[in-house]
Amino acid sequence: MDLYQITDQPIDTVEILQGQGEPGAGAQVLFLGTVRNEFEGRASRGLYYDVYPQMAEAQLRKIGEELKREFGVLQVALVHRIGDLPVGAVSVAVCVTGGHRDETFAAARAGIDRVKQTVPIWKKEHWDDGTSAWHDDAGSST
Amino acid sequence: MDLYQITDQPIDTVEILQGQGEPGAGAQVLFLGTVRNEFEGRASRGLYYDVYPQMAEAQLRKIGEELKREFGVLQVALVHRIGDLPVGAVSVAVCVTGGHRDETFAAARAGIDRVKQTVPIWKKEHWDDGTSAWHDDAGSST
Amino acid sequence: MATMRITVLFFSFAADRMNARERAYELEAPLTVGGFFDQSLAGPLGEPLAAWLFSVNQEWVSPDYLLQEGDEMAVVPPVSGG
Amino acid sequence: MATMRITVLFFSFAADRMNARERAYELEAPLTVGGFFDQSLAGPLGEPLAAWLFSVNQEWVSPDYLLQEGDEMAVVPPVSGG
Repeated sequence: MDLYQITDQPIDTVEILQGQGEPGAGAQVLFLGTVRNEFEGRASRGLYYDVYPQMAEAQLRKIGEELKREFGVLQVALVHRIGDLPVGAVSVAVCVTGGHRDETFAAARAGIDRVKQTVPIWKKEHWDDGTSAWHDDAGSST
Repeated sequence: MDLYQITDQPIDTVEILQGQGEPGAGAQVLFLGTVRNEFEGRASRGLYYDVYPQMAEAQLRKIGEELKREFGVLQVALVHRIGDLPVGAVSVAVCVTGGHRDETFAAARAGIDRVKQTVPIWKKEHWDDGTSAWHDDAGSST
Repeated sequence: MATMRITVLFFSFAADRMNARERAYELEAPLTVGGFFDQSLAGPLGEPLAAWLFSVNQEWVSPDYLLQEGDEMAVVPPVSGG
Repeated sequence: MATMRITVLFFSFAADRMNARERAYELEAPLTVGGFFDQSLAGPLGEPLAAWLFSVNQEWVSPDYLLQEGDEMAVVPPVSGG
């Protein structure tokens, strides 16, 4: 079953994996992005994710349909968590089921790249020194 | 925790995912190989996997150490199930945890390729017509 | 000249700079997204038009889109999900 | 000439053709893996030396490895896991 979801709850990877099953499937690739304890060498306590929910879910669905069409894979799940996330939490899950590993790996990789490039979600770093700053904010003083 | 295992039991993907966690991790890639319902266009009921257990586990460990050294990833799990497996069953799991998605995807892909190319495991196809044949058996009549 | 009412959504640091996640505007038609940006948003947002993406009613639009009564427009900073 | 006893493991279709997964051999030293193959295995296995890999005591060996008393040798068909 395809799944495209923005959620403020922990991402249930078990449910995502179990929701995917096709008789013609030979390969499944699950990518999980987790909150790191540093960014570009600077210590971090975690991230806050802002989202434009309706556009983001529509964009996840659009990416999934592209992946199935371009790579010929069978099923796609794209889930992004938003809100405040501590270090180690899963922020994004991409799960692709396909016939063979070539197209399944390629689609999963394209999937996470497109999620990061095109879905209206923004992250704010909670630095370990107590300050916070949005990523890609050219006008930020921190 | 690194994990290198040959098992005749169902592969527990939840345990594999949960066993991997590193404060510096930002990416996790899980590849699952599942038994397909056909091979090269011919309908199949499932597979039987034979194994040289001690050499296979040693080779899984060798591959995992290569992946960590070559790609700089943090943790690796390589698990292969053997015995009789029905269509849809997970036969092999590769799980790699790394700092970023580039090296984590690359290591997971190299991991499954090397498992397939170098671990002493052999599969016999149970064709839907009731016959069986080992893969890569040049002398096979079926 | 016709008056139109639109809603504008702000996200991430655009919301911080506007001190709002949503604002209602009453504007004189005809007016493009780009014209509206120059007139009402460029100052508080502090960065030029090229620094932002825009959507209307949840579809991406270019700055020459002509705003319509009831539109939901959004000012979208460079995305950074994942 | 010294006599040595070795164990040989067979997997996959090698096991089918030998009708055994394991056999004990009593051989006259010195003898290489390749020599032993030509003498005792080439016939029943039905394919030339180049079609197989060999291990001794769970390490890969070339056909010129000299077999030793107590060795566990394996005849390894092309692998096909995954």
